[in-house]
Amino acid sequence: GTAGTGSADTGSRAPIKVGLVYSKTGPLAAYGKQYLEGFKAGLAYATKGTGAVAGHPVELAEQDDAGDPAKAVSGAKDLIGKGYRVLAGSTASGVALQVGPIAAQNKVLFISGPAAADKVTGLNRYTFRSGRQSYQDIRAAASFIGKDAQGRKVTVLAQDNAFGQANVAAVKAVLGAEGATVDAVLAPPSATDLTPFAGQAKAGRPDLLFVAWAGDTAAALWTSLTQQDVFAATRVVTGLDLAASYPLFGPAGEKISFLDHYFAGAAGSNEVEVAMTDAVTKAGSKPDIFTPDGFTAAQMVVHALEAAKGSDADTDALVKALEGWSFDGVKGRLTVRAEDHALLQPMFQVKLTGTGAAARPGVVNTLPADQVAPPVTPMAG
Amino acid sequence: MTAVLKRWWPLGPLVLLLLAPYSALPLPGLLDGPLGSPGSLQLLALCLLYGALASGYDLLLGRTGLLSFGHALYFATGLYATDLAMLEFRLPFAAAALFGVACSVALALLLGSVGLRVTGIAFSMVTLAFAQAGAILVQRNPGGLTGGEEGRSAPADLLPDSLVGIQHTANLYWIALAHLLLTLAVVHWTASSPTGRVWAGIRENERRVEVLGLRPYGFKLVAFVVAGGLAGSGGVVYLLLTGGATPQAASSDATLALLVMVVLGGSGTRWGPLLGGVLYTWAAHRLGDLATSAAVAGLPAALRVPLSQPLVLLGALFVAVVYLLPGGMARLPARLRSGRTGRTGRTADTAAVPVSEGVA
Amino acid sequence: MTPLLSVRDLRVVIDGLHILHGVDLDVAPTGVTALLGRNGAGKTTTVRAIMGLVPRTGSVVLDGAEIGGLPTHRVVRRGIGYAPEDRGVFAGLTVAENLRLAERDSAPAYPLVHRLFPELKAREKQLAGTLSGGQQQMVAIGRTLLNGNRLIVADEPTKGLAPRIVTEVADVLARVAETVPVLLVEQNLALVRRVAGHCAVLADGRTAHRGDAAALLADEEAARRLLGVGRHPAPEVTP
Amino acid sequence: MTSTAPVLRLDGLGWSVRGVPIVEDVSLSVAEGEFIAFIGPNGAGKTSLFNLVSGIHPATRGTLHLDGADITAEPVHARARRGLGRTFQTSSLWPGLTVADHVRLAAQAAAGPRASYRIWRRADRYGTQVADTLERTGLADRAEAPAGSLSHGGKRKLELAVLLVAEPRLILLDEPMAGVSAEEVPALVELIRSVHRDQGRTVLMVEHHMDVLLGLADRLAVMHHGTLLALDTPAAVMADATVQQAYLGEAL
Amino acid sequence: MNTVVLLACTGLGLGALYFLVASGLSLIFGLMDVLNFAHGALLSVGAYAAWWAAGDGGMGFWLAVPFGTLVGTGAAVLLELVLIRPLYARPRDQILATVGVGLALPALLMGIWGADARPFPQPAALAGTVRLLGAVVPVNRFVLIGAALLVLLALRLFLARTRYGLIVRAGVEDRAMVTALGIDVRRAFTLVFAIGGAAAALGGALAGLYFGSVNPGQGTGLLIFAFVVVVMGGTGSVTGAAVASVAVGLVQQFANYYTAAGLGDLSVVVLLAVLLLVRPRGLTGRLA
Ligand SMILES: Nc1ncnc2c1ncn2[C@@H]1O[C@H](COP(=O)(O)OP(=O)(O)OP(=O)(O)O)[C@@H](O)[C@H]1O
Ligand SMILES: Nc1ncnc2c1ncn2[C@@H]1O[C@H](COP(=O)(O)OP(=O)(O)OP(=O)(O)O)[C@@H](O)[C@H]1O
Ligand SMILES: [Mg+2]
Ligand SMILES: [Mg+2]
Repeated sequence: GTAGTGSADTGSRAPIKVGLVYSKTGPLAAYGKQYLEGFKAGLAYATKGTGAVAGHPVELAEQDDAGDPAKAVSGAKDLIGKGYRVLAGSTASGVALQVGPIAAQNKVLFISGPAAADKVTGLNRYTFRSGRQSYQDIRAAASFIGKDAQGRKVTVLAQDNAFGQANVAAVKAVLGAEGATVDAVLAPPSATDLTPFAGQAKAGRPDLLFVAWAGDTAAALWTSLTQQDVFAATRVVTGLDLAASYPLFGPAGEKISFLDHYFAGAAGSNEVEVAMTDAVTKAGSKPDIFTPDGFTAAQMVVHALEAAKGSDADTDALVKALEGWSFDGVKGRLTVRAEDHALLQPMFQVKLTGTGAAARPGVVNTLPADQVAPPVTPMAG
Repeated sequence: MTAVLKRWWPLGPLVLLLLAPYSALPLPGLLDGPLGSPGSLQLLALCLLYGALASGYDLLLGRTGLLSFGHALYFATGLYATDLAMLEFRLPFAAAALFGVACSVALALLLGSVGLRVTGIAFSMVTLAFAQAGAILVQRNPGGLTGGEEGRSAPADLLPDSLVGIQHTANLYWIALAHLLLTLAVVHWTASSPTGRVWAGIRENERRVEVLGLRPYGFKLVAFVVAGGLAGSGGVVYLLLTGGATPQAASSDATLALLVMVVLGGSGTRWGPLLGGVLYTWAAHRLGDLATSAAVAGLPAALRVPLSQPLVLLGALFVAVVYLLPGGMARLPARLRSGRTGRTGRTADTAAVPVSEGVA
Repeated sequence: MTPLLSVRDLRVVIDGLHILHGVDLDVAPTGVTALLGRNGAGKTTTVRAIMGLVPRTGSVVLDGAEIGGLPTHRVVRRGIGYAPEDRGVFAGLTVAENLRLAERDSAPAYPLVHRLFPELKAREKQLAGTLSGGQQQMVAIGRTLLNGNRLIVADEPTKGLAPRIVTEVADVLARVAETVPVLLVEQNLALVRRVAGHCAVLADGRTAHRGDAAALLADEEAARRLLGVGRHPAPEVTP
Repeated sequence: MTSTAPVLRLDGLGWSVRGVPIVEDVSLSVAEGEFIAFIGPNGAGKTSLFNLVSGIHPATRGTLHLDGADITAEPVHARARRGLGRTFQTSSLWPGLTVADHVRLAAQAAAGPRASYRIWRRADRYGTQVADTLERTGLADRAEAPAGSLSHGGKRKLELAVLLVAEPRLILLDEPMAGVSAEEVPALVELIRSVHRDQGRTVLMVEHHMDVLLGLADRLAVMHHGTLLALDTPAAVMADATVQQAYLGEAL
Repeated sequence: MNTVVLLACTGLGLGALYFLVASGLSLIFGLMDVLNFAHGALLSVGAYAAWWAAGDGGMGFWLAVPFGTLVGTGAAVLLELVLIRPLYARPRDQILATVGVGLALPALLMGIWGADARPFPQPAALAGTVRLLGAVVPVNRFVLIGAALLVLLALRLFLARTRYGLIVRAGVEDRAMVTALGIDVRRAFTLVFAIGGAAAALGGALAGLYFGSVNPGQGTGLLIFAFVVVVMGGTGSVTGAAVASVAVGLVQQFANYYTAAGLGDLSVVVLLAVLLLVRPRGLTGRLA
C-alpha cells in the first residue's frame, strides 16, 4: 500500500520516494509501530518540519512484511520495481538478512531497523543499520562484571536457537577474551517448563548469569528463576525489552540488572530525545525501545539525501555520505562506522523499581559508545 | 463448438499469463502497480508457484486420498538443499537445483516408505511428526547450516546473472510459470495413467484394491514420491523468488496453508488446487494492504480490529468457502449449472463404506 | 377401515434426479402390508422418505396426523420402528449397546427380543460389526421390537437369512402383525404370500398396483407384468 | 470334471478370535472346474471361511494350498494375483467411481501389477473387454453412473462385473443373490452358470436360496458352528435329517 | 537425585497440562470424528477470558478461572451451532471449517490485545514452591495435576453413566440411523462439543497459570502436542490420552534436560512415529 505522507507545499520539485518494509501486522507489530512513529518523528526533525530535502518532498511508502521474509522480499521488490532507491525497515532479523542482499543486487540503499543480528553489520555496501546489534548488548552485559573479569565465572542462559547461540558465542568472545570462564545453559526453544534449567543455571554457581531470552516463555522463565531462588545466588543480567514486557518479570524485576538499548527518557533528555518524545507524544503515542531506531533511520536517510542534493539517483553517493558520519541522535552521539556500517552508540545499565504494572525503569549508568562497540567485521559484498 | 470451447478454454488464461510481463495494464485493487511491473510480477510468480504446489499436494489429497500433514517438509528440503549446495559446496545453481530436487525425492522415498506402513489418521500424524522433526531441525541451526530462525540467503554470485536483480523479475516469472505448467502436466498425466486409476481406487476403498491383486503400498509410495519431488522443485523456484531460505517454509503452518489452498479451490478437481493456491497467495499478500489501509483505520473498533488482521480475513474467507461452496470454487460452475445449491444428498449417501463393514 | 398410514403423491428428488414421482400407499391398521417391486423401483426410497431420511414432498399421514414435514427422530417418536435395508447396525458398538440405543420405552421388551433371537443374548458383548450378516439382521429387527410401536417398517428383513430363520422371521412378523401393523418391503414372494394381507407394487418410482396380496400373487398375468415373475416365487432352474 | 490335482486344498484350517474358535478344522479339496455351494445357518462361519481363503484374515491353524503352492501366509493381493477372485456379502465398491471405471480398474489389475505401474502411459480403456463385461452383467446402460447411486441389485451386479472381468480361475461368491429381485435372479443364475460351465471356472458360493443352488452345485457343503458338517452331492445332503433340522426348517 | 525428582514432578505437571488440553480434543475427536483445529483457539479464548476477568474484570483468580471456562464453553457451543452443525453431512468440511476458525480467532485476539504476552495473575497461594526430596517444585504444578485428575474422572463418569457417549459414537458411524431410532442426535453433538470446549477453556485458563502469561499463539502452540497425545492414546479413549500425556510430559522433560541438544520435542515426535508404526491404533488400540 502506498500512503503518501509528504507535505505537498514544498514546490514543484520531484518527490523523493522512501520505502519502509516493516512489520505492520504479525507478531512484531508492536515493534513495527514504534519504528514507524520514530521514523515520522525523525523525518520531521531532520527536515526541520518541512518534510522535504533540498526542496524535494519525501514521500513514504509502507510495505507490511508480517514478520515473514518472503513477504518482505516481495514488498522490497515491489518498491524497487516502482523506482524506490531508498529502503528502510526490517523489524525482524530474518527479514533484514533477506532484504539486504536484494538491496545490494539492485544497488539501492537499505537501512535495517530493530533487527539485532550481528550478521547485518558488514552484510554488504548498501546495507546500514539504525539500531543496536547483539554484540553491543553483550558488551553492555559484560560491563556488569566490573573491571576485572579474570577468573570469574559467567553462565549464559539462553534458548538453543540462532539468537541464543549467537549470544553465547558473543559472550565467549567478549568475556572469554578477558579471562572469564564462560559456559552456557541452553534450553530447547520449545521447552515450556524451565524449572530444571533454572536449577541447572543456579547449580553452576556463576558470578554472573546472563539471560538472553526472547519469546513467549519469558514470564515462565522469570517465575522459575524466582522460585529456584537464583537471585540470591548470583547476579542476573538481561536485556530490557519494550515497556509492555516489564510486568512479565514479576517480583524478579527489581533484582535483575538490566542492559538496555533504550526506554522513554533513557538518554536524559538531550535535545534530540526531547524532539522525538514531543513528536511521538503529539501523535498520541509514547516512545519505547525501538522508537529511536526509526528516528535514527530517518536522520540517516535525510542526511544521505542532503549530501546528494536531494537526488536519490546515485546510490554510491548516498553510501559515501553515510559512511563515517557522526551525529547527535536520540541516545547521544552516534557514528556510522565506515568499515562495516556498524552503528556505534551508547548503551544503558538500568534498574526496574516497582513490580507488575507499576514497574518503572531508571538509568544506573550510561555506557559510552566505544565501550560497547562491536569488533570490525570485513565487508562481505 | 461448445465441445471445442470445453476442451481448449485453458489456452485463454495461458495466453493471458504469457502476455502479462509485456503489459502495463493497471489492475487497481487487484495489484499494486501495473501488470508488468516487477512488484506485480513477483506477486504473480508467487501465486503461480503456490498454485503449482497446491496442485502437487492434491496428488496426495484429492487423487490418492492421503491426508499428509507434512508436505512442507519436502518443499523445505528442496529449498534448503539447493541453497546449502550453493553456499557450502559452491555448486553452480543448476547443479544445486538438481541436488535439491533429488534430496526431496530421496527423503520422500525414505519417509514415505516408513510412514505408509500405517493408514488413515495414523498416517497423517506420522507425516506431521516427521515434518515437525524437520522444522525443529531447521530451527535448531545444526552446525550453523540452516541459519535457524534467520535463515540463509542465496549467494548472488552463484546464481545466473539473468536471475538476479529487479530488472530480471520477468525471468523469475517465466520460471514460475514453467514450473506450474510442468506440475500440471505431471499431475494430470499421472492421474490419468494406469497408476492414477489405481490411486482413485485407493482413495475410495483401499481394501477393495487389494482384493484385485494390487498392493496399495507401492502405489501410494509412488504418489508420495512424485508429490515430494514436485514440492522439492517448488522449493527451488521459491529460493529464486525470495532469494533465500527461511524456516517459515518448513513449519506445519505451511502444510496447513497448502491444505487450505486445495480445499478453497476444490480437492480432486483438475483446476481447483491451482485456483485455490493463486487466490490464497494473492489474498495473503493483498489482505495485508487492505488491513492496513486508511479506509480500515477510519472504521469503528468493532470493525477495524478484525479487518486489520489479515489472518482474520483469510480464516473467515476460508470458512465461508467451505460453508457455502462445498467441493471448492472449481465446482461452482457445475453447481450453478445444475441450478441447485444447498442439497448434498449424494455426498452423504455415497460416503465410503468402512472396510470393517466391507468384510463383515 | 381407515388406513393407519396413508401416503399421497410422495415425490423425492436427489441431486436433481427424480427418483419418486408420486407414490400413493396405504398401510392397513392391522396385519402386514407388503411393498413390492423390482430392483430400483423405489421401495427403499419410499420407506426412507416416510421416515424423513431423504428430502421429500407430498403428504404422509399417520393416524390422522400429518408427519410429512417432521424430522426423522420426531417421526420415530410418533411410534414407528424402522429396520433399514442395509441393516443399519453400528459396527463399532456391541450388540447390547445397539439395542440400548433403540430403547425409548421405560420397559423395553427385552424378553420378547431375546426369545426370538437367543443369539443376541449370547453375543451381547460382541461388536456388531463382527456379527455374521444374518445376526446383524437380527439386531436390526430386534431394535424395532423393543418399543411399543404403532407401526413397524421393515426393508427386506429376511435378506441373507438362512431358510430356517426366514421361516422364523415370517412367524415373528405374522405374530407381531397381530398387534402392530407392519409395512414390509420384501423380495421373497413366498413369504409375502404367507404373511401379507394388502400390498402395493411400485414401478419406476410410481405406484403401479394396490390391492390384496394373495390375489395379486395368484393372478399369474398381473404378477408377471408387475413383478416379472411367473407362478413360482423363486424361479425354478431348468437344468 | 477331470480329477487332476486339486485347485484348492484346505487342511485343518481354523481361525479363532481371542481364543474363541470361529472356523474349526476345515479340510476340503476342490477340483478344477468344480462348483461347491456352502450353506449353513447364519453365523456358521461361511463368510469367515471365505475370508480365510481370500486372505482377509490370516488363518490361525492349518494350511491352504492353491495349485499346489502353500499360500497360508500370503497377503490378499498375492492370492488375488494367483487367480483368486471374490465378491463380498455386503457390497464393497468404490462409491465415487463410475460403473465403467470399476470394470476398467479391475481389468487393469488383472493384467498384473506391472501394467498398473506405468505412470508415464495413458490409461487405456480396455475397450471390448470392459464393454463385454458390462453387457454380460446388464450394466451397460448405467456405465457412467457413480456406483454409489446404484440400487441394491445394481451393486450386486457390479460386484460380479468387477470379479468377472479379471477372469479369475477360482471364484468365491458370498451370497450374490441376496436382495436381488425375483425377476433378476434367473439372469444372474445364468451368468454364474456360464462362467462355471462354459468358461470352466472353479466356483465356491455361499447362498441361502436353495432352489438356485440345487441346479448349479456339484457338491454341497454344510457349515455349522464353524465346522464342515457335511460335504456331498446336493441330493444326498438334502436328504440328511440333521441338515434339514439345523438349516432348512420348513422351506419357504 | 533431586534433579530426577524435580524432572519427574515438572514432567508430570507438563503431562497434566497436555492432558487438560488434549482431553476435550480427544472427546470431540473420538466421539464426533472432528479433528478440531479450533481447539487451540478455544483454549486461547478461555485463557484470555480468565486473564481479562482477573485483571480488568476485577474478579480475582478463583472466580476468573470458572469465568474463563464458561466463556470458552459458550464459544464452543457457538462454534458447534453455527459451523459444525450445518456441516454434519460433510465430515471433512467440518475439520476444514475448524482450521479456518483456528486461523482467525488467535489473529482476532492479537488484533484486540496485541501480539505480546500479557502477565497472568498468580494467586499468592499458588506462587510458591514445595520441597520434595530435596527438589524445589512449584506449587502450581500440583494444581495442574489435581485439575487433570478431576477432569479425567468427570469425563469417565460422563461416558460411563450417560447414554450420550453411546449416542455420539453411533452418530459418527451413521447419523441418519441414530435419528431413525428416535434420537435427536444434534443435541447430543452440541453437548459433547460444549464439554470438549469447557475442557479446552479450563486448560487455557490453567495454562495461563503454568506459563505465567497469556499470548494469542499459546493455544495453537500447545495444540500440536495435544494432537500427539490424542493419537498416541488411541482416538476417543480419555484414559489413553491421560497415559499418553504423562508419557509425553515425562519423556519431553527428561530428554530436554539430559540430551546435549535438548531433544525433548524431537524425542516426542520419534516416540509418536515409532508407536504408530508398531501400534497404528494407539495405546488403547481402539478403532478410529
Ligand atoms: N442417493 C441416490 N442418488 C442417486 N440415485 C439414487 C439414490 N438413491 C437411490 N437412487 C436411485 O433410485 C432408484 C430407486 O432406488 P431404491 O433403492 O429405492 O430401489 P429399491 O426398490 O429399494 O431397489 P432394491 O430392490 O434394489 O433395493 C434406483 O434407480 C437408484 O439407483
Ligand atoms: N472379528 C470377529 N470377532 C468375533 N466374532 C466374529 C468375528 N468375525 C466373525 N465372528 C463371528 O463368527 C461367526 C461366523 O461369522 P460369519 O460371518 O462367517 O457367518 P456366516 O456363516 O457367513 O453367516 P451369514 O449367513 O449370516 O452371513 C459369527 O457368529 C460371527 O459373529
Ligand atoms: Mg431397496
Ligand atoms: Mg456370511
